[in-house]
Amino acid sequence: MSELLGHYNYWIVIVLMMTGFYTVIARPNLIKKIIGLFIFQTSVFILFISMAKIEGGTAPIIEAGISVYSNPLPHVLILTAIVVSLATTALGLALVVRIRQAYGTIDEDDIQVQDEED
Amino acid sequence: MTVLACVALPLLAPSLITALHRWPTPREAVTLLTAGGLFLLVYSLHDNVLQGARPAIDLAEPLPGLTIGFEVEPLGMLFALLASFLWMVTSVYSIGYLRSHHEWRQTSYYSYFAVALGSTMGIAFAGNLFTLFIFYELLTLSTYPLVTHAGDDAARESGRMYLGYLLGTSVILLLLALVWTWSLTGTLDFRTGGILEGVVPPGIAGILLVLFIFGIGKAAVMPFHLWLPAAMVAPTPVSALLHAVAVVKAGVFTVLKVVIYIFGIDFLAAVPATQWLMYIAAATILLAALVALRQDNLKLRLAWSTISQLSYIVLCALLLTSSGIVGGALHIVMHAFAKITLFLCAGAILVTTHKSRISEMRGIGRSMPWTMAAFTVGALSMIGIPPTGGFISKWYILLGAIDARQLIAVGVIIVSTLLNAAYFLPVVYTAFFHSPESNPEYTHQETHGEAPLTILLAITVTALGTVVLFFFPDLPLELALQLAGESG
Amino acid sequence: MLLSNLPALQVIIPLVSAPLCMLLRNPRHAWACALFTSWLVLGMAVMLAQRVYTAGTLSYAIGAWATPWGIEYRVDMAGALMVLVIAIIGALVMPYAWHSIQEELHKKQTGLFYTCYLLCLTGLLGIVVTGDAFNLFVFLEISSLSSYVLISLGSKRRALTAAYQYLVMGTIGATFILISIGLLYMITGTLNMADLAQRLPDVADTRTIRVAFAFMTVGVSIKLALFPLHIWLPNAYTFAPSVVTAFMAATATKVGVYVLLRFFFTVFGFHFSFVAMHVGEILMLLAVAAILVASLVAVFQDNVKRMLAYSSVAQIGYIILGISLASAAGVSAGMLHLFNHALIKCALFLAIGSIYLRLGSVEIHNMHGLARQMPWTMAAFVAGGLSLIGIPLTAGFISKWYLVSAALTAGYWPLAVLVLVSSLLALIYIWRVVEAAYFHVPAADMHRVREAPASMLIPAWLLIGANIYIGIDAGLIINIAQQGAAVLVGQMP
Amino acid sequence: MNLVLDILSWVCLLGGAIFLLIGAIGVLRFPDFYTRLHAVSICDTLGAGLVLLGLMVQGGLSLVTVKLLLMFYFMIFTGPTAVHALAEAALQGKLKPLVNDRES
Amino acid sequence: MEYLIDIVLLGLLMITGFAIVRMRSLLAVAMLTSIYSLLSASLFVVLDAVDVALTEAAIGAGISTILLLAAVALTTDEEQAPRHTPLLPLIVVITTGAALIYGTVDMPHYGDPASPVHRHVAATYLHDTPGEIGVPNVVTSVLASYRGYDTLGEVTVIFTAGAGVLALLGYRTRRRNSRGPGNRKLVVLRVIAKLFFPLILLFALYIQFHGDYGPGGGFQAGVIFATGFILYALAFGLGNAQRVIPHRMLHIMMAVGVLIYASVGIESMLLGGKFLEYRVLAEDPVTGQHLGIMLIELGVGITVAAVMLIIYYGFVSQQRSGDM
Repeated sequence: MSELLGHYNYWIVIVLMMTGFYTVIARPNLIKKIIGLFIFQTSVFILFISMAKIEGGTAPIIEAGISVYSNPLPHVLILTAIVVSLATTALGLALVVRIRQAYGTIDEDDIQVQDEED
Repeated sequence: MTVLACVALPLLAPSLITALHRWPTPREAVTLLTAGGLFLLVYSLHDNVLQGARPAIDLAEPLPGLTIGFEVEPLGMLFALLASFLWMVTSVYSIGYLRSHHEWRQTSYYSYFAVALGSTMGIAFAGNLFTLFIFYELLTLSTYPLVTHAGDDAARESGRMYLGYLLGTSVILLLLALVWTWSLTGTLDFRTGGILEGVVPPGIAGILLVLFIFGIGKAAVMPFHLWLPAAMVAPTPVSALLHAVAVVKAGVFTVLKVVIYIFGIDFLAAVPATQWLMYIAAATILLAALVALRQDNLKLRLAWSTISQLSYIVLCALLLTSSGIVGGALHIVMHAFAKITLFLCAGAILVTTHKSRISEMRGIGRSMPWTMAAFTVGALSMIGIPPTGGFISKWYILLGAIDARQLIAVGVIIVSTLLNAAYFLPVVYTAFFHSPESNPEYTHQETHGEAPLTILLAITVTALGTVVLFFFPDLPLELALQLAGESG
Repeated sequence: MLLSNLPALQVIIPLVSAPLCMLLRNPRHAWACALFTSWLVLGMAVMLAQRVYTAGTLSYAIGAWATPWGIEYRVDMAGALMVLVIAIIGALVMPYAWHSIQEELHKKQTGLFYTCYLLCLTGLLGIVVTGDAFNLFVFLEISSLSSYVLISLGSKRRALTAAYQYLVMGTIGATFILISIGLLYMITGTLNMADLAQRLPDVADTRTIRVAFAFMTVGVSIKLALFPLHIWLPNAYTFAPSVVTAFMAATATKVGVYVLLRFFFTVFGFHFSFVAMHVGEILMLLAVAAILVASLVAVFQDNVKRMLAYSSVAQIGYIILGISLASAAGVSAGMLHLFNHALIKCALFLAIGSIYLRLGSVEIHNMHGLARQMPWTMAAFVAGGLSLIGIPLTAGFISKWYLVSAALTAGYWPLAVLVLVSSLLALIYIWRVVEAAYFHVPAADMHRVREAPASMLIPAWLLIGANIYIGIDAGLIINIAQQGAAVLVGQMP
Repeated sequence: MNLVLDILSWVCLLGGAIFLLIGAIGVLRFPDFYTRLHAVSICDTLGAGLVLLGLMVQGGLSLVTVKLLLMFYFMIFTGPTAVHALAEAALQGKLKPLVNDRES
Repeated sequence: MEYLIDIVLLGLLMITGFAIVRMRSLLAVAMLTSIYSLLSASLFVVLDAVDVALTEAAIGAGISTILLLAAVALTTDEEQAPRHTPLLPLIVVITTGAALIYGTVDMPHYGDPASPVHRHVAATYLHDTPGEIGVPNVVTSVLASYRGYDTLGEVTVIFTAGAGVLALLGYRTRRRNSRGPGNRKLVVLRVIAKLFFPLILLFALYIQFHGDYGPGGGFQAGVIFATGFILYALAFGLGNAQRVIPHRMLHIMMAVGVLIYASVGIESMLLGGKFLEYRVLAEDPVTGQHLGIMLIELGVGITVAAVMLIIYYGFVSQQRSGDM
């Protein structure tokens, strides 16, 4: 039981991650893949943040009279990671737009067909 | 220092040759001069070597403990003398051959030829197995363009075969053997008495020996012999020098070196695998000779006979007796002279009459007496009939076989001698005693004289050499005996 | 000021010059900027290597915050070697870049190209010198993102799809690494590698750490294109601009290998990685598969760039094989081959790049008789090819020699045979090109092409020269590799 | 006093919640785009507005209340604009409003 | 209570996630994605990660959604059905998930104060920040000072993304002076936009400089700043927006931001400190820290804002030339 209470959070997060991961590797549509990556990464962020959580703590902003703060380090890491994921998304989408202009489709299978032609 | 010069000279010559590619005559002059100079250099060495000196020089150390260096010892001396002498002859010959054939890419031909000779020198003087391996590969690579000289599909095809067999065996088996030996003993130097004794159990030594013998694909021990007939697409002088002298002899030379200086014959005596390898060599002798019988193309017949003759030398090495060693060393020389004579004759016939099949050569001896005379001398020497050098080496080989109590070997040698006779004498017979009229596609207007002068010159020299070596075998004999003495 | 801050400057200088390079409008200026920077980086790399060689491992606390609270830069012999590789390659491809980039890229893109190149350089260097797990992730992303861009700049439209594929796979890999870092942090509460190494043994037998290990391995393996995860590599190398291919083939994957080494040996420790997790056996299997399959596939390629890309996968197999032997000899052999292969592949790709510049194609059947028209380029290709095959007197021979002897001393003689056999496969695919270029008569309709400009020949030939020099006298580099291996492996049996 | 405030705020909060629910149901049930827009607009004016009001009462006179007020104004402006823009777009997209076609 | 909200939010996240996998209309998926990151932002608030929440809301729910919508608009809305059965992906995903679950078993419990995460490094940050940095918001202090180098890397990443998008889309911008679609019809929108544009910029500045005391900082500020201009561009057309901030100026800003950041570090080197050692920037270490943090946050803000706008311009300036 304590296992469950202790870890349900992580388990749900893992399920979320895998949803994203599945979207990336199973869907032929290029934009859908990017979205999958986005979901995947965001869920990883949730994993980090939930490990920073502490019982009865508050946001890590020092105030008089508060002694328990949640861990600021993962927050910092995730701030960085969010920006990284945005950068990736932007690049990916830019590529998709160019691919669309070059191939006229954004479906992996169609692109493969065209590639085999030339 | 002279040693280094011996290797460097032919390796540097190509730069000059390519520089002169516009002016054929100076270009060929350069080749001849290099050849001559090289021979003089090598010859200047032989005295001290006979005195027992071992001039040595170290160049570089690619890996800690592994040096690239040269050291002259009797066998190498012998080999170097042989190769450099025959190079002169063949370059004289090549000039005539290429000119009368109007071959293309003559410049690159001469350049690669020189490089090949340089690497042969490197092999001959190699101070350790590592250096030997390097030049061995260099030889393979530098002869590849010569083999594919014709540049047509057939040439490319056999070029692939050539490269595949030689590089394949050397990279997979020989290199493995090298690294293994190195990791076992920590050295690859040539030491009298070998480096493996006491370090390696006979079982491993057996595996190593197998790796070495088959890894040295240039020795053309079956089943790694097919590259040799394939390489016959090359221009005749190439076949002559490279496949009667440089390449194949480099192979058997390496075998001798490995047996004597890496394993040491006393140690090998304790290795069971030696026996079996000897039998394989014997089998090669017979089988190749049998195949040679059935060849109608003269060059191919010569090629197969080469395979069989090479295995003589491998056999000698594996007899593990001093007279066997002597025989092997001598046979390198004798067979070289004889075989190059034969090849040159074949080439001469091809150039003048454009005939390559024996069945077409009826009565050719009448129109080309000199050539065919020389051919006969070569053939006799191959069979081992006095007064030719072949007799001496055969003699020692038999002696070795008997010392080793290897009756099978004795038998094989005798039978193969008969086979030699069987596949050479008919050629002579056809050439002299058949009348050209009995030639099926004989036509009267084909009238041709002797081969060009330069070619004849070369042929005569080698033929004479074969005979001279019977009467004055001192120099090679002394070197060989010294070698045998060292190997104990 | 300079010496004491060397480790930081090594990364900062390209980082700063990237935006400067972007501000320069004129492509020539941008090129000059990138060129200058890369040579500056090389100079510093040499100094750094010198100092490490003499003074031993350097540690630099950024912001002067004591570890593990701040980010630490830590350069040991292995790291110095990697930095050297990256710097050398970076410095050599830049002079080459000018012509081929002018040819292959849209004029407006060139400035950005050099910016991205500098960023990629920054990222790679940062990965190597950092001693902090998360910082590693950040710089990994810098290098990855910039290399996606660099690849996508290729002239064919397939460059876009190749870059996209790489982006997706690379991001998955990075996310895996991120997850692993998170798990590690969750158990140990620290991100500093040295600190991690110190704290891990106590918690080594928790499942979480095992999972972290697995995720790290997979994530990095994607980056270094280990066999089943190499799918992105051939397309990326084939369709990227020539310069990029040469640069990345020589550096990016190698850095991946380096990260793997770092985590296996430094962070998780030899015992955990190889004894508890049996990663050695797994890697060995994958490496063998990589060597065989990739070499075989390479034999059947007609596009030379693609052929070389597959051969890269095989060569990475060699490196991993050396590591998987889990012996000092093996690791040093791996690192040796890492260095040599960087030189070889870069030279080969540079040669191919010059051919592409003149010929506009890298298909074998278009290269008939090319040797007569571009003798120097083809000669460089042949020399590099021989080195790749492992012919004596070339760098490739040295590393192969060490690999084989390491395998033999470890008692895996079949591996030794495998290595030699696969080098025969290398012979086959290299020789197909050589035959076409030297021993085929050029096609009748083939237009004559000029020899490549000197600015492109010299870098290639410098690399070839380095190859041959190492082939003749490898003492120094072997020494460095062994020291590096010793640092990594530490007190390994 | 405090109790009164609490009750007041809770009333507001619940009211807001109810309006939001209604709005949501409306979005689901209404037949066509424009009618749905109509339902939506209820959500962010009344619904959100009431919720904010309730929170303000909770917050009392403090910086929080000021921020909440700002939010309230923000919503007041943005909500209708957004809906307007949507309707515009729909019209430009030639989306015909669904008229009562019982007779026709 | 907290746990309840936590669970509810996670549940909603799961529902959204599955919906995203199932749905075919990419526009809807884009909106769902935005909802997803909005939900996770609120989850972050529940988990006391206010800065992250703000960033996620601004970047994840804001910019990313705009980009997604733009991309969908430029390509196509409907996704074809996958042709082959996703067996292999399923296996991969399930194994990965299983591995992770297996890993969780030994994890310290959720929110457990005794877990090493809270004890080892982080404790020191919380304890020393007031003395060493003098900034109440520990996240800012760690972000900008203790691990300031990561942040530099982060800015570089953003810079890379900007350069990449420029290289991919930027070089084909067509000077289009269209005053946006249907001038007359946009009156309302424009009035409101005019009204809010300054407010948004003001808010951005507030976030920028309030970062030391509350949630906020360069990234969030930069993004919000950019959104202000994006709103402007939406209402008044790209041409006008580009007249307000021309492309070239964005390039300069995006480079300058990084340079500011790096030069702070180099300055501290020149003053005899280590790279990014702010305390040497002023006599009093704490003041030095303040100064350094403020400067680098400025750099971050400038770069992020510029890059966001560059990316937006890049996307919007494309014509839907896909269907030839």
